[in-house]
Amino acid sequence: MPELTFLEAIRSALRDEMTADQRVFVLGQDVGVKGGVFLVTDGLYQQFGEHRAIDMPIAEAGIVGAAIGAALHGLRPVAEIQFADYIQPAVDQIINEAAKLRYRSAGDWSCPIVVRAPFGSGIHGALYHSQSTEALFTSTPGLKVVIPATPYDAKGLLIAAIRDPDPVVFFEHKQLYRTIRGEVPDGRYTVPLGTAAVRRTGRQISVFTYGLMLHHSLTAAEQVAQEGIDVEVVDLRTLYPLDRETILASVRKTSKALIVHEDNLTGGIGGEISALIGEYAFEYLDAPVRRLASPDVPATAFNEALEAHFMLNPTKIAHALRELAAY
Amino acid sequence: MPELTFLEAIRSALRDEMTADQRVFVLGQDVGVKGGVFLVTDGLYQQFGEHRAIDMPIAEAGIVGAAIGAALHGLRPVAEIQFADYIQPAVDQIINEAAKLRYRSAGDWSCPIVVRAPFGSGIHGALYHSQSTEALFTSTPGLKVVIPATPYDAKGLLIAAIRDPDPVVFFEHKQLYRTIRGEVPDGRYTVPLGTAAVRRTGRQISVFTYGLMLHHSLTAAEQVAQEGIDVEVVDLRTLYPLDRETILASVRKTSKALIVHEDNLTGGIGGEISALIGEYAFEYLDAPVRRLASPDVPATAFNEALEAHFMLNPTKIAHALRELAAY
Amino acid sequence: MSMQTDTSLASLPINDPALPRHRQLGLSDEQVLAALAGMQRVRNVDDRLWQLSRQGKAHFVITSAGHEATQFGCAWAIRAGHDYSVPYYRDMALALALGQTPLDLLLHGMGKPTDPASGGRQMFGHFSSRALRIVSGSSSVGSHIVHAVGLALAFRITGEQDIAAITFFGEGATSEGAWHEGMTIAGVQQLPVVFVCENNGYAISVPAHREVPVRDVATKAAGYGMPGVIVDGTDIFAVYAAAHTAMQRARSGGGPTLIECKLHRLRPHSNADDHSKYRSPEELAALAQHDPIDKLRDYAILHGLLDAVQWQVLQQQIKAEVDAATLAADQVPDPPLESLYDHLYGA
Amino acid sequence: MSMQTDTSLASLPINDPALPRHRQLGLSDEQVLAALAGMQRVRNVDDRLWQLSRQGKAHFVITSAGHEATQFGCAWAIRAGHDYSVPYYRDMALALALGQTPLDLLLHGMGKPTDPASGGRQMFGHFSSRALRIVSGSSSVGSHIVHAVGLALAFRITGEQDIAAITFFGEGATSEGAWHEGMTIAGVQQLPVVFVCENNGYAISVPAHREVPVRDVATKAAGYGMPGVIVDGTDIFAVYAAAHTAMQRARSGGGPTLIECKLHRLRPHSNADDHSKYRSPEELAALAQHDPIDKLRDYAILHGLLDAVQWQVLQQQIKAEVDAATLAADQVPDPPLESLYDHLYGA
Ligand SMILES: Cc1ncc(C[n+]2csc(CCOP(=O)(O)OP(=O)(O)O)c2C)c(N)n1
Ligand SMILES: Cc1ncc(C[n+]2csc(CCOP(=O)(O)OP(=O)(O)O)c2C)c(N)n1
Ligand SMILES: [Mg+2]
Ligand SMILES: [Mg+2]
Repeated sequence: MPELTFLEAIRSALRDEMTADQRVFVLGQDVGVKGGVFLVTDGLYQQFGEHRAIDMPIAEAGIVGAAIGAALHGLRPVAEIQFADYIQPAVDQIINEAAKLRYRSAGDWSCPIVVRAPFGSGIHGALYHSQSTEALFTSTPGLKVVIPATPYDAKGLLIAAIRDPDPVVFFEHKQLYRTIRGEVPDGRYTVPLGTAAVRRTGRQISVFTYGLMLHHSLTAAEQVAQEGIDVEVVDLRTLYPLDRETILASVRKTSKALIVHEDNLTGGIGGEISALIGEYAFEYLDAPVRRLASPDVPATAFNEALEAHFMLNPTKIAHALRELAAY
Repeated sequence: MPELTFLEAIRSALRDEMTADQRVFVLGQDVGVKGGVFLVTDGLYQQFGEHRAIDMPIAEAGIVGAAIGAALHGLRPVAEIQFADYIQPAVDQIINEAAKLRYRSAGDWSCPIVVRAPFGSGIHGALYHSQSTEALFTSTPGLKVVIPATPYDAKGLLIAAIRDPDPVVFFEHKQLYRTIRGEVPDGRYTVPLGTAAVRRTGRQISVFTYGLMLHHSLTAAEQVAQEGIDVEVVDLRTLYPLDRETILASVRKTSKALIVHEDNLTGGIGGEISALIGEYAFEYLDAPVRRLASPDVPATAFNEALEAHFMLNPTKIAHALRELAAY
Repeated sequence: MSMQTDTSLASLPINDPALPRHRQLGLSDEQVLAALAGMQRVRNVDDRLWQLSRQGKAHFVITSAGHEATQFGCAWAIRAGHDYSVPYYRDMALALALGQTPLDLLLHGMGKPTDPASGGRQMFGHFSSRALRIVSGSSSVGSHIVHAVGLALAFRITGEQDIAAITFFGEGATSEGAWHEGMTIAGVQQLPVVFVCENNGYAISVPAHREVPVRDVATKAAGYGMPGVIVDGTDIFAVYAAAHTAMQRARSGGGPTLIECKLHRLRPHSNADDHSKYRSPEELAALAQHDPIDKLRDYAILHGLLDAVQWQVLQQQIKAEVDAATLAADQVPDPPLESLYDHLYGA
Repeated sequence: MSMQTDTSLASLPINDPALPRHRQLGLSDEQVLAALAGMQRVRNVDDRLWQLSRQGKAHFVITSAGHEATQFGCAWAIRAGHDYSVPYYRDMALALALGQTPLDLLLHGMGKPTDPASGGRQMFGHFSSRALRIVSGSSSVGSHIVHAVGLALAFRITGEQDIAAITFFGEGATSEGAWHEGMTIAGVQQLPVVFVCENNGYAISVPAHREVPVRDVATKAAGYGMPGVIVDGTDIFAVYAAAHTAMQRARSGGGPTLIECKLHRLRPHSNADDHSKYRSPEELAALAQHDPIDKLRDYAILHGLLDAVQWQVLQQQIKAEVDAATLAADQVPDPPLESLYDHLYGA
């Protein structure tokens, strides 16, 4: 199996689906000739032409809205928002339109679109090229929110998202694009939406995380393993709807939980997961459910020292694991 | 003290502040000549003229953005979004602009605006005139989110919001507008932002709630009191930042917690509150923290039977209280 | 790219000034009579909804009174079930003209589970039918325009010819950012889509001069690289001519058009509105002169398509029809409560 | 409401065709020389930032090369500290022209705590100074225009006279919904605000014909009830004339203006961009002809404001200045880590 970067895996999902299914196309700013500012869509314009790799004006509501319209006619649009920080102008189209189309028409219409957006910090993007904006979407029935962490998943989940009959917001951590490599099959395959994956089994503490933080959590788990702390690490993969069964099964086994996300602490998905555990695994808990997240400030600063201070890393996670183990 | 409806209390806050402070003005769709679709701003146009009660085009980003601009020059704009369902096009201006202005300029600029919006169901408003959209804003550092439940608070909190040096999103439950009356002082007074209020003291269960649900919770508490269940009811009033001290003090006393909100269950503020309790009052808990909320469907349906089925009411809350008491 | 205040009828079949206007446009007597009956039918449903709202049986009414000629005129230019229509809440007459029935509309207005638009989920005014290619909308003003643009983009991608999307909105909607983005994309890509502005001079209470920075909405077209056309929206033939030309232009690869139909909202914005608060008594009194049904009826009588007695009979027939539909709709039971959870996600 | 391709200079002081252009416009020799030096200074900072980015000391560079004449020409029309300027990331030259120093810009580019724009929080390109009334912006394209409109609304409310807001953006930004909403509000209320489009023909890689549905952005003004003016954005005098006229018009209650400055982005969009992927070698080679600094230098030499030797000396002085500023900026230590939490809320 070829080794691909996270970014190449996403590109390969797009290329494979576009090759196999004429209904699939990409649209967004700079996704055509340039191949995207991160080069995720590089080559698609050359291969599929300007009608299926469409350079769009700077109009996020227009891009997502046009995707919705095309989906109504049976196409399978994959819209790119250049940075997750710029998805806000499209929030209305995603939440009020795409997510409600099936429900509001009692099933007569549907809206199979994918909205891709790179998110997260660590590339000196400062306040407006670093945000984690998933919390905007994790309270919207009708929507799915997917965040892959490995190249294999990135391809399989994106193909599943494209084939899904409903709208999917698909966030890609931009620091993973080129730093993470992994085996990725050549052909088309799917990883089911709505299911978490246990990336490391352990008996003492469950970590629930996603995106870049999965990798930091795995590193931290290895660190504390040497100290005899046995950590299970769960990659959530889909944030809405959450895979309650996997979450609850893990914590019922370990009886301690740490939730790790790069999004701000307050109002992030961590609260929902903690609430689920508190409600449905209460009797199993040996310690408070802990959350480790970015501080409640707008996003990471441009200054490198502040950026490093803002960001989570394996050391901080290991520290939280030790504290929880000692509880 | 005069008795005012919830709506009159809000109007009185606006009129009193506009009279006392030349910097205060209102802007929004239909807020001028017509006085707002709910008549909240009725009379302000006549009293203060077209420059301080400004009818605006249907342009939510423009309305909030113009408020931001005016605030930069030192004014105190109060923008009305006609329904909370239509605040989405302004999400970018509220979250990415207003909430970050002070932080991104290291304190050089600030953005003292208020964005008012009626929310909630119960007036046959169906999918797009009934939504609770507060969860869009309760993960944004730099912002404050306020939801009053009584006429006294509506006036005092709105005046506090207007005088607050930072942006405040102020949601008003539209079913309260004319159904709730209460004593409201004539003059100007404030109710501090960021503090919850214990509306009913009790020893067995803490209910955390806000808006219309406060009233339903109080009714439910009276119902179960007759059965010997002693419930404390906390009106959160500010959802961001939360009043952690009051929440934790209450649950440390009662050792059981029920969170009640009209917003969808998943991703609503209830998760954050449950997480806080689970993290900081773990040792005190005698039962799982329960959440009672609207089902995870887009919003209430138009059909009356479905609308009633969707909505929370005192009976449903009383039922949840009994279950929790029995735990 | 120029603004036309007079519509070229070049693509319309017959052009003999001696003929009555409808014949010049290639419309038969039957079509005119059917439109007149349809307009009267929808007005009856409109009346009925206001009645039902007073009885507590329909909780929301949003009128199309005054807009009927525009909506029926456009409907003539649309092949329902083939072209896509993306309407707004004001388009009850359009829904009926495209094939929905008074029963459909009343089921919708009364929130019944058999409401074809939404199964009783949406407030009245959210017309939808996949079979008729009438696209489901939200209540958010201006957010649907770009769906029509996306449909047109889809035709471009699939290479389908001879098909177009058409979307409708008030002049108030043209202030929304999403409207601008839709117009921009349509203009850049010269997509097969027609934009119809039903300019009734008000956005609820706000008069056009406080919400539209130009006298004519059609002027805005110039910024989007498409023609802007102004028509009298109470004149069904003028509207048809403009819509037909624009749809043909779109279908044949000629690009988008913005049509502004100037007309009057004869009733308050909705049953929650009191328009006497912001329209003067004189203005309100003058509204009756702008009733498009009167206009078409007079035309039909003038050209001998029907006489005054036939008109009386037709009105009564329609009333009876709407009575029957009301009764039928009223009898439909509420949905099972668990249906609240249906259709959230597909399979 | 008409589109002017030639700007009326009626409000400018002197109008004698025998004089050199700057004198006709009432500009002194010193002013021209100061602008030339300023443009050269900012180009030096630009060069320096690209260098620093290769050294890993400045993580983001967004050039103003090619835009200097537009930004300096507008700055002449702005009373910094009185009128409000609402810039975008391309406006480094404007920031300097309004009073920021090379050190300010370098502190900003190196993310230092003494960066006056953001205390090291924002990426380079987010110029801000309350003292100079340069408004802090986000990176979100098009979202700041409406803040200028809101400032203008504030002047209307307070009744302040003789003050205006001016905002800057690329042609790409004119597709954004928020831009449209700002333009609409300004047009409806005829507010004292000037909109300057720096049309460099690209939105990152997307050429104007794929993102702007009309040839000239100025055409869009017609839909907003304001004049649209086209100027050569590499000609500082043409820009000044248009900006001065528009600002005076705004300040005296005449309403808003849209000015389109046509110019060229001489470098890639940012240090993360490779423009050879979407601009042909010929196009890239031709860019040198559109350097506004060369243009103003030639003008200055032609009119005897300085000679070639003086130009050499000036360039060296400026380089030394920027060297010194770089050194000074580089020595500023990082902020205390707890400062991450400062300025979240006011007192
Ligand atoms: C995004 C949004 N903002 C505000 C509203 C409230 N609203 C409903 S209808 C309306 C006026 C629309 O006016 P116009 O577009 O002219 O259409 P008309 O009703 O006159 O046909 C407004 C402001 C809404 N539904 N959606
Ligand atoms: C809302 C938003 N969408 C997308 C981007 C990404 N982006 C940054 S600059 C840019 C191009 C802007 O082009 P233009 O407005 O013409 O300005 P120029 O850079 O050419 O001066 C884009 C798409 C952004 N910053 N904000
Ligand atoms: Mg209207
Ligand atoms: Mg550009």
